[in-house]
Amino acid sequence: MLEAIGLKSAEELFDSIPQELLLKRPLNTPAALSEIELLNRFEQMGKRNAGAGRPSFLGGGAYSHYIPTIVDHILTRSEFFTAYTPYQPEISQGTLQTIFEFQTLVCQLTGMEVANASMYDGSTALAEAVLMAERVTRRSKAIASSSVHPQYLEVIKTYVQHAGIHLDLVSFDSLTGQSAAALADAVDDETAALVVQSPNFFGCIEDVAKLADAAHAKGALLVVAVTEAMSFGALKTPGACGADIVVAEGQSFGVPLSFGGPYVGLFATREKYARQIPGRLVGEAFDRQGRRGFVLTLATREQHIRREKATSNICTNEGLIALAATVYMETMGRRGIQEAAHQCLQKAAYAARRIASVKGFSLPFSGPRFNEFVVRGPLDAGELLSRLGKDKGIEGGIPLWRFFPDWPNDFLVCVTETNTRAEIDALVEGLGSVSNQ
Amino acid sequence: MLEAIGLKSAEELFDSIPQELLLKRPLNTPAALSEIELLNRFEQMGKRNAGAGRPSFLGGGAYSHYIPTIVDHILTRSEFFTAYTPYQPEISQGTLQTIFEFQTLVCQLTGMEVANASMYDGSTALAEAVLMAERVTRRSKAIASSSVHPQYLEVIKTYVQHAGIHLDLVSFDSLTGQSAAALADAVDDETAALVVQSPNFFGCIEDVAKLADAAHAKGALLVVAVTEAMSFGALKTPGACGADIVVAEGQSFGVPLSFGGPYVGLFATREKYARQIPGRLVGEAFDRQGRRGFVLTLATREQHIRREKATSNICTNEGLIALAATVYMETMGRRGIQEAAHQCLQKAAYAARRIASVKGFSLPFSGPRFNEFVVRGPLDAGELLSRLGKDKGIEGGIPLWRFFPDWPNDFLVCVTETNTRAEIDALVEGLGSVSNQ
Amino acid sequence: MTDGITKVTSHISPNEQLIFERSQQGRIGYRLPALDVDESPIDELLPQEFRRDDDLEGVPEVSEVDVIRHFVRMSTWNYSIDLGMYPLGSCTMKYNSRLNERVARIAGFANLHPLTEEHDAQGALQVIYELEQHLAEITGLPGISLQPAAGAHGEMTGIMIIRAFLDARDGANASGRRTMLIPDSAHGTNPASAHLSGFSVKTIRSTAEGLTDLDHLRELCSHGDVAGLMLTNPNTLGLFERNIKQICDIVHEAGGLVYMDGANMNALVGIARPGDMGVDVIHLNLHKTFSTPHGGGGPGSGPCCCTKELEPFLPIPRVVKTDWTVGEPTFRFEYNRPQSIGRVKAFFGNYGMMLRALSYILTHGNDGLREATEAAVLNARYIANGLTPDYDKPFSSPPMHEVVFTDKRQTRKGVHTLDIAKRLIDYGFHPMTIYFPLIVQGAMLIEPTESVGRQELDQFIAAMRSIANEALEDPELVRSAPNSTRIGRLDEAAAARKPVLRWKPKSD
Amino acid sequence: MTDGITKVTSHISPNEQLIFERSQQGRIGYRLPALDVDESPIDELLPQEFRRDDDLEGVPEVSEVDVIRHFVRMSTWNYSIDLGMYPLGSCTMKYNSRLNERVARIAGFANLHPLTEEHDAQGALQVIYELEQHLAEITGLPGISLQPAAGAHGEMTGIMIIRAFLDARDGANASGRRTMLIPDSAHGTNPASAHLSGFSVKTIRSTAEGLTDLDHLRELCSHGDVAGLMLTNPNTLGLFERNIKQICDIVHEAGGLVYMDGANMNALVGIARPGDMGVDVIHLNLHKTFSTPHGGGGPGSGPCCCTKELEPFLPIPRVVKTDWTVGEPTFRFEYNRPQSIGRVKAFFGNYGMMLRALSYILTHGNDGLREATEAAVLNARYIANGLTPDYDKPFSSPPMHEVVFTDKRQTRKGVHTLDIAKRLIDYGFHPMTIYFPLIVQGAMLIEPTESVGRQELDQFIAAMRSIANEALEDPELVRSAPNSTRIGRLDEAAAARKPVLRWKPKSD
Ligand SMILES: Cc1ncc(COP(=O)(O)O)c(C=O)c1O
Ligand SMILES: Cc1ncc(COP(=O)(O)O)c(C=O)c1O
Repeated sequence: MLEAIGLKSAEELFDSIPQELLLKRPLNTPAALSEIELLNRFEQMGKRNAGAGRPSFLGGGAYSHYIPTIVDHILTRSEFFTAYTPYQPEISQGTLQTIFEFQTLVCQLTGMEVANASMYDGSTALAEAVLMAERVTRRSKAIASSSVHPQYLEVIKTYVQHAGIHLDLVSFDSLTGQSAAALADAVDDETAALVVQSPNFFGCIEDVAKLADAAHAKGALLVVAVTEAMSFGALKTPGACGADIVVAEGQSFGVPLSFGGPYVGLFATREKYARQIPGRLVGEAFDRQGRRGFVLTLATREQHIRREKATSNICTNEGLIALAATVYMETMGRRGIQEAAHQCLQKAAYAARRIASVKGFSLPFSGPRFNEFVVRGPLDAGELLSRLGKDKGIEGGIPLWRFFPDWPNDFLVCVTETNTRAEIDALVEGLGSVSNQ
Repeated sequence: MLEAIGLKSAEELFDSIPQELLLKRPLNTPAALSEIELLNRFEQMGKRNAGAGRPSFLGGGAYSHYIPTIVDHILTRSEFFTAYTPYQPEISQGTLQTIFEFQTLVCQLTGMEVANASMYDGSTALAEAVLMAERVTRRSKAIASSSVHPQYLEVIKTYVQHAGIHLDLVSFDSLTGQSAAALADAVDDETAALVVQSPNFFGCIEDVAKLADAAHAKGALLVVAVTEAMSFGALKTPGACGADIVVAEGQSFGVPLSFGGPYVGLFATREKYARQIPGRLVGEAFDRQGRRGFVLTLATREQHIRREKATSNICTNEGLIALAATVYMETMGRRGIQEAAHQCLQKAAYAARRIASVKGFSLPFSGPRFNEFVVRGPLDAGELLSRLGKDKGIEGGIPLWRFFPDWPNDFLVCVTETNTRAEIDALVEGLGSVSNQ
Repeated sequence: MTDGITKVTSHISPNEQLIFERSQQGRIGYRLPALDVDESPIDELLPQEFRRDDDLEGVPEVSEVDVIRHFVRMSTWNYSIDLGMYPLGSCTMKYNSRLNERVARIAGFANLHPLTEEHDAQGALQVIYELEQHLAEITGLPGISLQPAAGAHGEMTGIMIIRAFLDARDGANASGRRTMLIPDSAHGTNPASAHLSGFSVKTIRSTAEGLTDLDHLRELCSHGDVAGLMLTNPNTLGLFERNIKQICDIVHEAGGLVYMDGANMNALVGIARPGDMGVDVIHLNLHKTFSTPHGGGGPGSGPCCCTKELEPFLPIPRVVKTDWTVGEPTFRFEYNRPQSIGRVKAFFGNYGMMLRALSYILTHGNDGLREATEAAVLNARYIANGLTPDYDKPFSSPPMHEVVFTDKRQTRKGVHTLDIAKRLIDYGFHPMTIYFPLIVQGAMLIEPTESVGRQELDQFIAAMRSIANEALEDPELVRSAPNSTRIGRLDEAAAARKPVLRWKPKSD
Repeated sequence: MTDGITKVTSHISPNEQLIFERSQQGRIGYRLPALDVDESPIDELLPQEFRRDDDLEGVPEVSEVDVIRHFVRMSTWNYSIDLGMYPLGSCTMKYNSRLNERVARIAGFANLHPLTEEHDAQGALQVIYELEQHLAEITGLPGISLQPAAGAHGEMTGIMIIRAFLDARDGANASGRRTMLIPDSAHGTNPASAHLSGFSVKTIRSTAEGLTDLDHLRELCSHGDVAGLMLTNPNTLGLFERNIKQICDIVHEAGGLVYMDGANMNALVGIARPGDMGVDVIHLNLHKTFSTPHGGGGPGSGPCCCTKELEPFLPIPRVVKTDWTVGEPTFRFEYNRPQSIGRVKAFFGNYGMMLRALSYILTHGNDGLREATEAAVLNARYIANGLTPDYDKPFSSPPMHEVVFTDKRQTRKGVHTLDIAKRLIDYGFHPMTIYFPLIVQGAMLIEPTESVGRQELDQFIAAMRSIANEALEDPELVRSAPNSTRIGRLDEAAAARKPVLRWKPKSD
């Protein structure tokens, strides 16, 4: 082929690069591995992740739910995972119709009117929601409860730092574990967004309706974040509570934990704000013969057209993960999502009851919960949980000192439909025994 | 729906079954399991198969070769694995063209002129080859070397027992491990088929060309069986040696061990016998516009048309496994099959050399070999290998007493490209150490 | 094209050559580790005369991407269950659960060598044992072998068992019993299998009702030469042989045994059991009733199930339970069974299919198995109802899991079963089984299975009715079908006359 | 249709409704274990006012088979890399190895919770560490963060790093440096990301040759307000900015930093390194250059790579190697980095993409990485050559990995880039990127990547030439394309005017 285009060597292909910029040595990366060697290598590394093989009660923004087998079968269809963004609708209807269904399902679950085609994850979706509130209200203050996931708060901070938005944090109520009464009071005429998470980082359900009223009373938008999407199956929707923007982490819906990503951000709002939404939107369209199809629409919001004036810089989103979530939501369906949510609720309640009865352990927060709760133990939680892992082979929870250094003995426990009663009982017993060492 | 057809209950659907024949109780099989429970159950049972997780030197008709990752991806394409036999060519060209390629590849590898769309496995293919030889020659005797896989011989016996065919076994040469000189001499004017396996059950390569001459001299057909299809990459083809029918077990080509099945039987012969072949054949065909396609052809040989006069009773064959083998052969391709065969040969030679140097161990057979060989140890092979499994976690070989009770200390060792030098060295060392206990 | 075509639209479909036509010298698609042992000179290992000398010329040389695109493109030319209903009568094309596929790929099974010592393969033996238990319960026949690789293989096994039993019972006299009775409606594998087992075949007539002709059966049984009867039930017309008990009695009284072709068990699971009907031996098709995938023509699995009396004749080895250690049962293979017909296949059968079938049984549960049967029969009845206005239904009784129609009304306009089938393709459906059973002129045998909902059944009925209409108003349209596929009807006669069964390089 | 269409044929394609239109009350497709703990009255757990009260009305109720058929059918409407070349300029649509997919699904990674204690996640940290090492070597920039989830996210991260650096360096004076220079040919994410980081954008012109206008750059740099430059190299016209070193010098002398958009690194890997060119910070697209699948629009992964000087500003946490225990290195997360711009995403980025990219690097090896680059550039050159006779090539220099053409010659007959793109669909190809970069009127940006062989390149060239011919002889044929797809051009204007963004029940 070189010949066909009149070249003599591969080097000539790079004639337009100045000599002094060429790398004149081989890359100092390893020589090629065969399939066998490569798989061995990764399997060995995988074995160094002891946490992956254990019964686990870790939540805090990433959840172990059962993934129906068909999800991965559909994900690995060549036509889905090796396709690009559906820029050419005539040969991309598979992706487009899927996204349209995804948008609809997100609306149904959140109780909102419109949803986009996905964001990177829950945390960036939340940050973009704050930016959007600024665009909608033309105000420059955001108020958030400190019961929002600490990493989500960090991401908001990063995103708003140069956007002229001031972020105020209001401490949560340390008795209920919910946001404090002061949160509603903090909203003023400058406030663009009141940001709350429910169930919050501690697993407590917030009184979203009350907060919506407080926000609306001052002309602010209520932004609700949900990290545990399964809660949509049991809790009153943010939409029904009056939320203006709802963002969620969709990982609970058919997405493997995979050490934190790729996940998928859900983003929903009211119809009137549709043109302020960040990211892609798919809409219904018809061809000349009146056949229905779907297209990327309202593109004038986006960076490739509006450039620096776009509603966001996002381009590539989480298409394939949105597909996984769509397959999950449709397979589980109305009754499956309800049932899984119900089991989470019941199993977490059972676990909480039993843990609270172990000597030295208590539940510091009184707020209602879905499937996560904070436990206060008799010793340093990091130490306790590390013992539990080593001696009992259980990932018992997330020590909170990482986020709240003042609470060395507290940890967050999450229970889902995948945790059997036997696992819960082993956890309870294990907590008792390792705390007595 | 019941209503729509005028019924009141599901029971009425079965009105044509006499009351006394209805099962009036629930089946005494377990209640339904959820996906989670089911997977746990099978994974637990899978863990009771310790053999599956160990470095292994087991061959004897089923071989551990590397399976490129893409094989299973293609196998699990809905369009392939959930399709039926390609009875309607207009909507089955994917399957049909694949089979046509499979037939071609089998011809290329065996050195034969025509091949069918697959048989159940190597053993049944061999039995059908003997039946076909009877049809072609109209003679009723088959002569086989006892160096053919013992289970293959058993299957021939079963198949021919009511077909008026007499099967004679001629003992192999216990010095070379090859078939005895007497085998060629046993062929007479009554002989339909001379049956030989190469490499044979002991891993020794037979002098196929000589046997072909002997068979042809008496008007008999030479039937060659191959259990280790990888040997086609290195050994002179049976076709080039003068074989009339070649059958092989195709498992080596991309098919998991899966405790013995499903595998795939390869069946090839000379063009002049095409109309005597058992099983399906795919041929080229054209539509009215001259477009090329493929169809099931020469169906008049088959049971659905010829009924008791068919060349075989086979209907369902091993389509999907033939697909796996096709993907394997095409992915590995010319150079990959050569390379894998070369590695088998070299690694087996290395292992044989090293094992022969361990005190108390010897190689009883002098014949040339591909990747399997018999080892004679200092104690009962069953005991020795069982210790090796338990103490060293190595599946060291197949004890031959199961098939040849007179040789308690002998076992069959197989080495493939998947066995690393470290594994071979561990085997050698392990044999030394467990035989000294 | 007709407005009635709702299931498909015309769209571009990728072309793809034969892989041999794509091959380019020097391309590779594999990656093996480098040889890590000292290499010996090849002459020392393998004398020249045993070595391949053609350098594998002709075997393709392609890249991994080439292979992926090759198969992905070709795959798109196939119809499949995952694309829609597949109403092939007698074939029971039901949904193949992804979960079962996953089970079959669990490393502890997929990587297990068949000659692993029993104590290191207990899980594998347990699966065989449990599946046998469940199949025994479902069929009412306690002796099971999972060794046969497909239905026809199971037939051969079962018929050889009958023969071995008769030989054992009658000694030298058994040679007078070499006739196998088979209805004219039977599947072709039945006579072929009987022949393989050394029987000659006599054909039993069916009645106008579509059932076994009892009088003819009695007559055939009166000569003392009958070894047995091979009967499909429900038969291949989709009708339950309601005289089955009597049929079995007649054959038994005549000294023969009854073999049942279990291909149609999807009409009976959880509802009625062959063992309770007097049947002696049966094969099942795990790739039909128990949903293991057909894979474009296989693999299958054809367990043979028989009475206690016939059990000693089953193929070797069998799995037996030995004792219980720490709560877990242990199992072993039993080889020493002197009356066995022998081995019908190397190793233990199509093991991967057993895993899938067991998974099917366990995920359905006993209730689910029965419900699947009910749904399968209901769907067939629904189609029977829907098509009766437009198509000739040769037997008036309500069908079980499949129903047969004919082209009688359409032939008047020169439209035949083949044309109707091909026209269904234009409508987006895979055709039904055609021209089988042979006793029904222009047969169309339709088996929807339980894996289809009412919406698609209605679409199918509408398509069939629309075709009936086209046959009246525009018969040529039907006769020239399919008109919307990437390839038209192929000239099969020419293909068989001068068969081209493999690719060859152009220069040859 | 033209005889020149060799890659596709017309065939039936399945229709499929929206899942909501398929939903049937009472159908289920899930199977969960029964609740195995004592159930508490719901009122005790959750006060009524917090409970969902709409019974999830509207959420679909379908069976597993319904779901499978739904998605399998819809999938067949998509073009994909596995079906053929996907010459989208700037998108680097290369083959996604199945092996990488398998690696990402290894249980030890797929089931690992991101908040697992470090000592129980050492393998996961090792992967991050090793991938960072390799990317540092490939780019020549030692400071790496894998946290950004896509290219645009990486841009935002990199630009915020520049800002943090300037703030640290210049203190209060930094507020005078809030201008980001961006060429007019840049991708839209560049200005959008600059804006997100609080910069105002000034546009640099390109020369007639298609390169950055140095004079304009100098002029823009003369006002003292320049924070930096965002440059793509090779630029979006597929041309290497051969003055890159000089460009960097100009910006550096003006007190600014140089950000390079690494979307086009597929032209450089193993050949030249941004770090050696004077670039300060760059993002990579693992979903382009390192072959992680695009998945119909994502996920991506946009690592940010920077100089030693900028390293303190990278997002937290970073992975650091601690010490070696028994031959195995150990790793930990470092959070205490006071100069960091903060966190740009929860957890650690799109981890699954890192696994795939590392697998890509290791299976290719250093030689293979370079060879891939060579092949990618060679293929683009081959296309450039092949199309020059028929299409206007606005820049004469030979392209790197992608090449831009225009519709200039075709517009005379009223045929535009969009028409040519749509007509390519009829020929079985996915169109190239169109109307980008914006500075080229009627741009057609073609990037074949290394994942295509000569046969298909020739087919593509032939198709394009045939279309050029059609544009002359039958322009309406091209303007009305595609003519062979299941759906024609959709009315996007109408869709945007009254957007329907979700399904609603008919009654609403
Ligand atoms: C009634 C009947 N009997 C026997 C068979 C043969 O089964 P198999 O194809 O599995 O050999 C079939 C399947 O086609 C059948 O439909
Ligand atoms: C030149 C260029 N820059 C930036 C991007 C943005 O990358 P991403 O889509 O991953 O956010 C793209 C991809 O579309 C691109 O082509």
